[in-house]
Amino acid sequence: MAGFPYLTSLVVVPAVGAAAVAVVPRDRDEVVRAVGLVASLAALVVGVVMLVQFDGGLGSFQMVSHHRWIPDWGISFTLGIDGISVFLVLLSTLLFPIAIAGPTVHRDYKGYVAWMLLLEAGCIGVFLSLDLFLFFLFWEIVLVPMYFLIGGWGYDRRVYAALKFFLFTMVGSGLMLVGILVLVFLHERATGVLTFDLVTLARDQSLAETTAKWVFLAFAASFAIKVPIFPLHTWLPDAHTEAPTGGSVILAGILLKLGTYGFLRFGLYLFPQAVVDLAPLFLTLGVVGIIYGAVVAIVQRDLKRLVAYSSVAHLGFIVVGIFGLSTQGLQGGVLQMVNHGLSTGALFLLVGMIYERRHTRQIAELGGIQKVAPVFAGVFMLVMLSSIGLPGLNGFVGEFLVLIGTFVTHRWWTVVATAGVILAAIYMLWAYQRVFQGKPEGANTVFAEMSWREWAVIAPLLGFIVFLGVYPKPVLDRIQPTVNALVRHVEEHSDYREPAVNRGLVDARSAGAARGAGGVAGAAGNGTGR
Amino acid sequence: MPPLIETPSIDYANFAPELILVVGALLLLTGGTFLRRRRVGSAYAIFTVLTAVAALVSTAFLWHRVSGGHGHAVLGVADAIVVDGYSVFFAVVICTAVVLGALLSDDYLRREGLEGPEFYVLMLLSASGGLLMAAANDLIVVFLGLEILSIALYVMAGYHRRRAQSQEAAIKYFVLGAFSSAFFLYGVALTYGATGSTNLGAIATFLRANTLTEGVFLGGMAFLLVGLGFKVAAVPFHMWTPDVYQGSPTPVTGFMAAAAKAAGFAALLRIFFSTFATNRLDWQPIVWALAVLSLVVGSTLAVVQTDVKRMLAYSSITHAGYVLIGLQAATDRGIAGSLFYLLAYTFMVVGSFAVVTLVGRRGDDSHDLESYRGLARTSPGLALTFTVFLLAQAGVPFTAGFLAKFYVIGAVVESRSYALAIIGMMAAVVATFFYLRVIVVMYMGGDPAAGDAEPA
Amino acid sequence: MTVPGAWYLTLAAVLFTIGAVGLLVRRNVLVMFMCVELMLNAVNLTFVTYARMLDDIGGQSVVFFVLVVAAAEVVVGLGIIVSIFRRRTDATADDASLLRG
Amino acid sequence: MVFVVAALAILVGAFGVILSSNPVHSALMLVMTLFGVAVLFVAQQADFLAAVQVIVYAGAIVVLFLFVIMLLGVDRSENLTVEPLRGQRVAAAIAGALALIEVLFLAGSRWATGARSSAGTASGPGSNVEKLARSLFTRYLLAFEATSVLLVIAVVGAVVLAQRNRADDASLGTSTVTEPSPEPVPSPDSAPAGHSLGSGTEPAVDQPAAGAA
Amino acid sequence: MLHAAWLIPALPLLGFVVLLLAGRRLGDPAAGWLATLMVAGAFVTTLVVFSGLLGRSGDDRLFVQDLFTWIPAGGLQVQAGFLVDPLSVTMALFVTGIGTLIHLYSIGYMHGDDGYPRFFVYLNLFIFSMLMLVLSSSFLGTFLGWEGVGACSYFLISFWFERPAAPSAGKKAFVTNRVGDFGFMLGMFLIFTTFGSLQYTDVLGHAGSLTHTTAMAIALLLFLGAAGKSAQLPLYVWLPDAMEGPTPVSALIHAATMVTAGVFLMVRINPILAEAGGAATLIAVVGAATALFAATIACAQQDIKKVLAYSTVSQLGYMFLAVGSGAYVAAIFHMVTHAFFKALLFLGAGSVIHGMHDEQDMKRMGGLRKWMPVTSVTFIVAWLAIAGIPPFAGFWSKDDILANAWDKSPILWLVGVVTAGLTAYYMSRQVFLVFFGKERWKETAHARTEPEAEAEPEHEPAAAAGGRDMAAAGAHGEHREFTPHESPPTMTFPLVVLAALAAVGGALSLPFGSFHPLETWLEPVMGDRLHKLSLSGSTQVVYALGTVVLALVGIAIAYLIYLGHRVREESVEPTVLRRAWYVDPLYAAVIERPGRLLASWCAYFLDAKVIDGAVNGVAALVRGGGTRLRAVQSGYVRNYALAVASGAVLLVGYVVVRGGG
Repeated sequence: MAGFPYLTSLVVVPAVGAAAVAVVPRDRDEVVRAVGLVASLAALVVGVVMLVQFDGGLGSFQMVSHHRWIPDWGISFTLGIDGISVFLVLLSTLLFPIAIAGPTVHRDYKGYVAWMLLLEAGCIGVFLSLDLFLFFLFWEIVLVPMYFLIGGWGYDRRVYAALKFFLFTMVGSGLMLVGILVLVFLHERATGVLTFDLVTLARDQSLAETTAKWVFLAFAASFAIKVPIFPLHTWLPDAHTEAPTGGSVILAGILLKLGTYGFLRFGLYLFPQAVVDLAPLFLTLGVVGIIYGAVVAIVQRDLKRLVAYSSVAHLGFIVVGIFGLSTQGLQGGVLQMVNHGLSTGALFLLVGMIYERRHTRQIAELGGIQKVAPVFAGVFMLVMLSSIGLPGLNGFVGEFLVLIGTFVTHRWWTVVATAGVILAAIYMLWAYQRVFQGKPEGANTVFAEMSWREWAVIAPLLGFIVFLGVYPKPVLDRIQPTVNALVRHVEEHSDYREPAVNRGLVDARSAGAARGAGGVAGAAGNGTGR
Repeated sequence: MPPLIETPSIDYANFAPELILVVGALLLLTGGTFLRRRRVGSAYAIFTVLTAVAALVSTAFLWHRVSGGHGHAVLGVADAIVVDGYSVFFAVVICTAVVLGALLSDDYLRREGLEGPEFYVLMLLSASGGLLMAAANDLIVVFLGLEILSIALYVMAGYHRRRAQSQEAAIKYFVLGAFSSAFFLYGVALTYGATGSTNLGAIATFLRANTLTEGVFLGGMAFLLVGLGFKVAAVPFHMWTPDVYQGSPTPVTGFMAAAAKAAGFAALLRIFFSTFATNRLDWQPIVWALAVLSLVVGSTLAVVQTDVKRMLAYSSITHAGYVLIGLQAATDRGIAGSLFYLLAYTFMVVGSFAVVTLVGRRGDDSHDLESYRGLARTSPGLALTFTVFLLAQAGVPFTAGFLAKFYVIGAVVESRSYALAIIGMMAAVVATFFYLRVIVVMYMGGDPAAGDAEPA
Repeated sequence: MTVPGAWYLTLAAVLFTIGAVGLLVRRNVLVMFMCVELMLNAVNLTFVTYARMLDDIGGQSVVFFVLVVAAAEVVVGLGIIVSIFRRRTDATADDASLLRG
Repeated sequence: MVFVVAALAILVGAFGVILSSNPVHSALMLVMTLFGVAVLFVAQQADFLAAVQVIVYAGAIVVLFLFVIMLLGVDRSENLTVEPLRGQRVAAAIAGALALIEVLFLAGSRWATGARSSAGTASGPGSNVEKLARSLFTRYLLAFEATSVLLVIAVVGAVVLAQRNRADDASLGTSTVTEPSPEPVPSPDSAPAGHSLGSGTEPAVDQPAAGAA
Repeated sequence: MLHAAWLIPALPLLGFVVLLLAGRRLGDPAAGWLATLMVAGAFVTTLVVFSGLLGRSGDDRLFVQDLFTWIPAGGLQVQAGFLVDPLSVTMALFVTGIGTLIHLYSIGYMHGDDGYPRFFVYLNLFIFSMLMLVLSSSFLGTFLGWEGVGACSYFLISFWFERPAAPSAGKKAFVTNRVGDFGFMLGMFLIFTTFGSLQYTDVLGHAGSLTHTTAMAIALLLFLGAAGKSAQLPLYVWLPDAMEGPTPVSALIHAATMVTAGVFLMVRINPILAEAGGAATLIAVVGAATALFAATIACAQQDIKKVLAYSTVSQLGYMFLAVGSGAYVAAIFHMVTHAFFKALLFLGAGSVIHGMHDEQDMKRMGGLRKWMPVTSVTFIVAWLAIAGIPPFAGFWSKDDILANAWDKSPILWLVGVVTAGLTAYYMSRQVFLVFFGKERWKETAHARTEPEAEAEPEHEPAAAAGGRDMAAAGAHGEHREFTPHESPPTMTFPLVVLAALAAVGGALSLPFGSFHPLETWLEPVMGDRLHKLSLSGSTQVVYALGTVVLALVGIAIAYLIYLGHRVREESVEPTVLRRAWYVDPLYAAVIERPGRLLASWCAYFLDAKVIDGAVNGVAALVRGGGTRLRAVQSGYVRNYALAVASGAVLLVGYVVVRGGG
């Protein structure tokens, strides 16, 4: 089995599924559903087998499949996986079957499924690409299915939202493409080798410092829009709110991760020094996003919009984790990507279920649902608490790691970011109070409990929410070697030195005194309590 | 007795595609006289297509000749033409445009009651002019090719006798075309004066030996750029484009957009990149400006259009901007990018206008965005096809349009014109907006309740 | 004495300019077209002058082609004009403004 | 001396073309310019071209112009004091002035920097016609052949343009775009948007309808 | 035996899981019994562990049981494990012990409630979380429990979620606690930064190497967390509102266990506190201030549970005063005795409420002594305990604290003493109003003070007010005709047990002599950091007598006012006290309202108009540019020619200028 092209299959299987769905007659929804499920579940199976084969101890890329493609331009078809991408890929393969089979689709199910599968192929492609050109290709192609999903199956202002999403993202992509090309050609100028190969480019580090900064900013523009980082976030509430439930799940669960993943894979890896230099900027924006997203979420009147703004806040944590440049922060960031996919995905599913039942997302029109549907309310509560970051559930682990790691390296940002924890409780609990608590009145007195199908859809998510909160070790252990390698890479190519305490190389117990007295050497913003 | 004048030996194979087109046109013309007023069905169109295909086949041989064992370019007819990969490439592009255009025209002409061989004759001849431009190794041959191409197109633009728009397109195209031809010609004259020859090879040799900074030469270059810029519809010489594209019979528009632009660029690239290579620093800033203007003006104006045909016209201006980007890079990669762009563009634009022709219905009038509302429901195949063409034009990955943009932008980045690259990408965003707008109307405009939610 | 080529060329340039400006300011399509002819003539004059200055027959040959082109253009151009402006009291270019924006 | 006279004729003729309100006068002034140019051709040893210039231009082209003017009956004087397009004249004047300035700039530089006699000498022994012919049939042979295509197009074009008007007139009566305007055409800037050539809007609209019916 | 430690939290967790899955099938009362059984099992297990620990010698009484690595991330390795030492076992003992009693009590109290199984689900989860809090081997494990109990507190406060006030109160509790958690988290971050670990054994063993400033920062940050959880100034506001929850919840969570978690944490980090001198003083001051402040409010409350709530806040203040004075044992001592008598008070109050058919207003009670004998007797025991009357438990622990406070600062001592007097006063007031005097519940409805008396904080002004009024009206109308009755045995049994403990609990540590089992027991945790009293035993007795006299004076005054009616009740219950010094309105005006305005401004102006406005503005700009450019495309061919000509002129001009002519 060692030679089996898992990664290629992961991209190809959904794409083939999409093609298969496309040839199914329009009115055979059950066939479409079967084909869609089979394709997406097949990808899931491949993903799981891949995880089993995955060597958790390696920090480098594995299962690399490499094919020449456009030799004139040094472009190759290179896929590979490491500890950062492996769980994002798995998250994708998990969420897509859910998005395909879960929500009720009211029109043109065939088109919906076909676009979904195509989207899956694109997303997984982004996570797996080790060639900048290939990456960009997948990065861009993702827009199209999502555009059609929002525009074709969304709510009232879907056209506006879809267009905004597409154009907003494209602005970033445009800059990134230029960035990629600048990087590649400057690399050629310096080394004489024209290549889009990520590993080669990252290893050579031939860019001048200022240039690297600009090129990084070009990349960052694209990632920042996708994440989205304040103040580039305004496409997100619209897109989330107007997208169909499945679309929102994928949008929040996977698509936003493309941005943060991009920062990790292409930002840190390719431009270590630039990232180190610009970290304060992005940390600030991330922190602002945490606070701002939460504050704005508090007063939202639309439940879906509220969840959307909560995403802004959550993604802010991930950004902080990434730019904190600490082992814990990075591990937490990666974990938090998965977590956010699970819990926000679940939240969107639940909001979708509410909409199915009540045909409204307006918080003011809901109320007292816990009385009528206690189990539903319980599930919502669990997911909500995960989103708030209650210890024991997945959300906490990621958030905590991000904060504790970043605290060591960038103290004051973390202090503000931690305050976001308070705000999260405010908007979530207040929303829960208004939607589920109180006395049910009017149309709210009739509210169906969860059906078996809904259980089937939400149960895996709940399972992971609890599991990752209690026992995140298997995941963290597989992320760690890669994160370590990444941090070493950054250190090697910049003047940044990760504090020993993050690294854990020094025996913490005996060295505690020295650090306590003198502050942690080398860390930015340090000076323990002096 | 030796002849009074030693005419150069001619290897007709060297311009076989041109010859095939011209001979085909003449045959069609003669044959058409006999078939007149009878039921000919699609015979004219089929014949035209066959001719173009024959020309394409001949390009394959030429290709073999220039890329095979014996190196590259072959000069022919007293160095007046050059057969190289470049000219063969454009021959392929233009002949393809003929094939597609002819296929498109057949139904259209019968629908509009405009049957007759003349249309195809003009198309074939026009194409031969385009080929001549691409293969020309002499400015005057370029000029003649240009005129052959254009004059036929003037007539074709006004071919729809009952449409006032068609007539207006013809007169506008003609007046401005003649005007710009004069500029081009004046450019030829000045270049001739400055270099002593109209032969591109001779000019290049001369320029390599002498550094020319005189205004005469540079002015000649500028005038050449005006004339060719007009042909390829680069801003500010673009203003005829929307009117003519919109007014002309739609198949003509498709053919015109593909062939005329390709031919124009063929000449532009050859003259500037190959011949004026030594003076690159003089013309690069100009091309830069033209490219930026084309990108910005084309995409901005396309945004506010409600007529799909006209929108596509503006988008073709934007596309011209992209091809100019490749030229601005002035590297092999840039030119390769431009060529690829043109090839991709040919298919995209002809395809798009094919859809427009079909949607246009009798009278060639239904080009308003409203005519596309709900197209995905009434004719899903057509809508899907159009979507693919539009997305390709927008440069969405896994389409030729993406690769094309990638190549030109890549080239210009390589030559370090970063600003141009960024402007190019931003124009692509704006362009995407109006392509998506059409898609929105086709797919999401089905139910009137939600269709109106157009973004700002 | 021979007149310097520069004089001829300047004259041609002026003629070209006059033709161009004329096309811009006249509304009558026919007159506009005549202005194009003025411009072509200026070009011809330039070519011939250069032919003399460079002692090169090529310049004269080109003029020959320009004449042909001019003739062909006139034929088609006037054909278009006729087909559009027939039975009109004036052939004003400004009337052709159905297509705009 | 010849140059001065001819130049004067050219310039006067050129200004005449663009300043005559009557198209017929313009055409006649054009002839003057053409003759001036022909004279300058002669002055520069381009005898054959001078002849062709007179024959083709004055003899054919200008006649064709006059013919069309008469045919269309557009020999009415144009009111040159009015310019319906705002700013057009000013802009044209500025452009022209700039162009002249540029010409003056150019005039100060070396005009002819090119290689000499690359396509054969123009002076020296042999007649102008012979040298021209030699050049045309050797170096410019392809161009020469290409003109044939051009002429074919011109013929076909003319036929197409003329013939289909006839066909239209026959089959569709007078309801074409070329229908005479029953009332004076309103000036463009005062007309409502969308007016067409003459009363062209009307047929453009009803023609497809008729076809569909 | 120590290896059974994991079973302690596991049993309630098992109960939680089972009840979650099958609770509704089990129903009333089986679910309750199951839950009680689980907690009782935990109690027994704790006893086993306790005995195991006792079996070891003093310095060896530390046992760490790591189950698995919870969060491994580079230098941060957090174990999921348990730290068994005298302190944690003490906590676990009284948590499971009191927990069992309250579970038992709840079986009766919650009987017939719609959410009966749900209640026990939450309750078991709470016990689990609380045990995690006290038993965990790392700060993060404690934090897990810390947040867990917070969440359970939220669930239970808003248990009757249909009442508008309950969810608001729950939310308030959660959010206020989160403010504290903010401090806790930062404290942990700082600990990690300094020590590279979050395990107690790693951190506390090396606390001596801390610099003063770092120690101070850590201590204060953790104290912020403790202040949130233990309802100290200024974060105490949630606790009075938390009385919206069912009374057993108030007893268990908001009196006996959860709120003492802050004290536990402070005691736990005593090695760090020892390095942070100034922090301890601050803690002491905050504790003393809270004690006095809350006591004054308690003097004027009418709601039987509100009095107890403020009393709890006040007593917690005592504990912090002790912590701040370095008297950790005293703090724990008082925590335990307080748990006994305050749980007893709450359960008694619950019993009263139960017997009074959900009446909570003391002004509508009176003379219940005859009707509810067991309740009243046990309540009186608790009263005497909290009032500090020897030999009841409260006297010993309170006196221990005061003696230590004297050592810290006479001013703190004075505050403590005054508070003690007030405590005696308001508790007496409560006892007199409820169990003695006239049977006011027989009076007619119109004589009653109106809902305003409850002085609730207003969260959802419109909805809440309406809802509450309706609820009140319904309640009034409902129990017009009734006689109070004694509660069932499941409820009275815990009362009796607790009363016994409240009576003799002082035996854990007798200040004046040399019998200090608690101190000896806890010594391994405190080591030499434990404050040694400078006062001699006899001096202590003198001070203690003074306090007792003061308490008696308080009781006497209360007697004069509420039984003797020498002074009009209203005159000693000024509005400012009844409205709790207007702190809630103040918070609403200073934090909540500006916060909401800011949020609205962000969402509906900044986000919608400025940021999104900029985005749409760009689109509009392009569109506007297009529209303007459209005018250039005039349709006139001569205009077009002009463009061509101008372009040509410009191009040529450019090259001419460039070429220099």
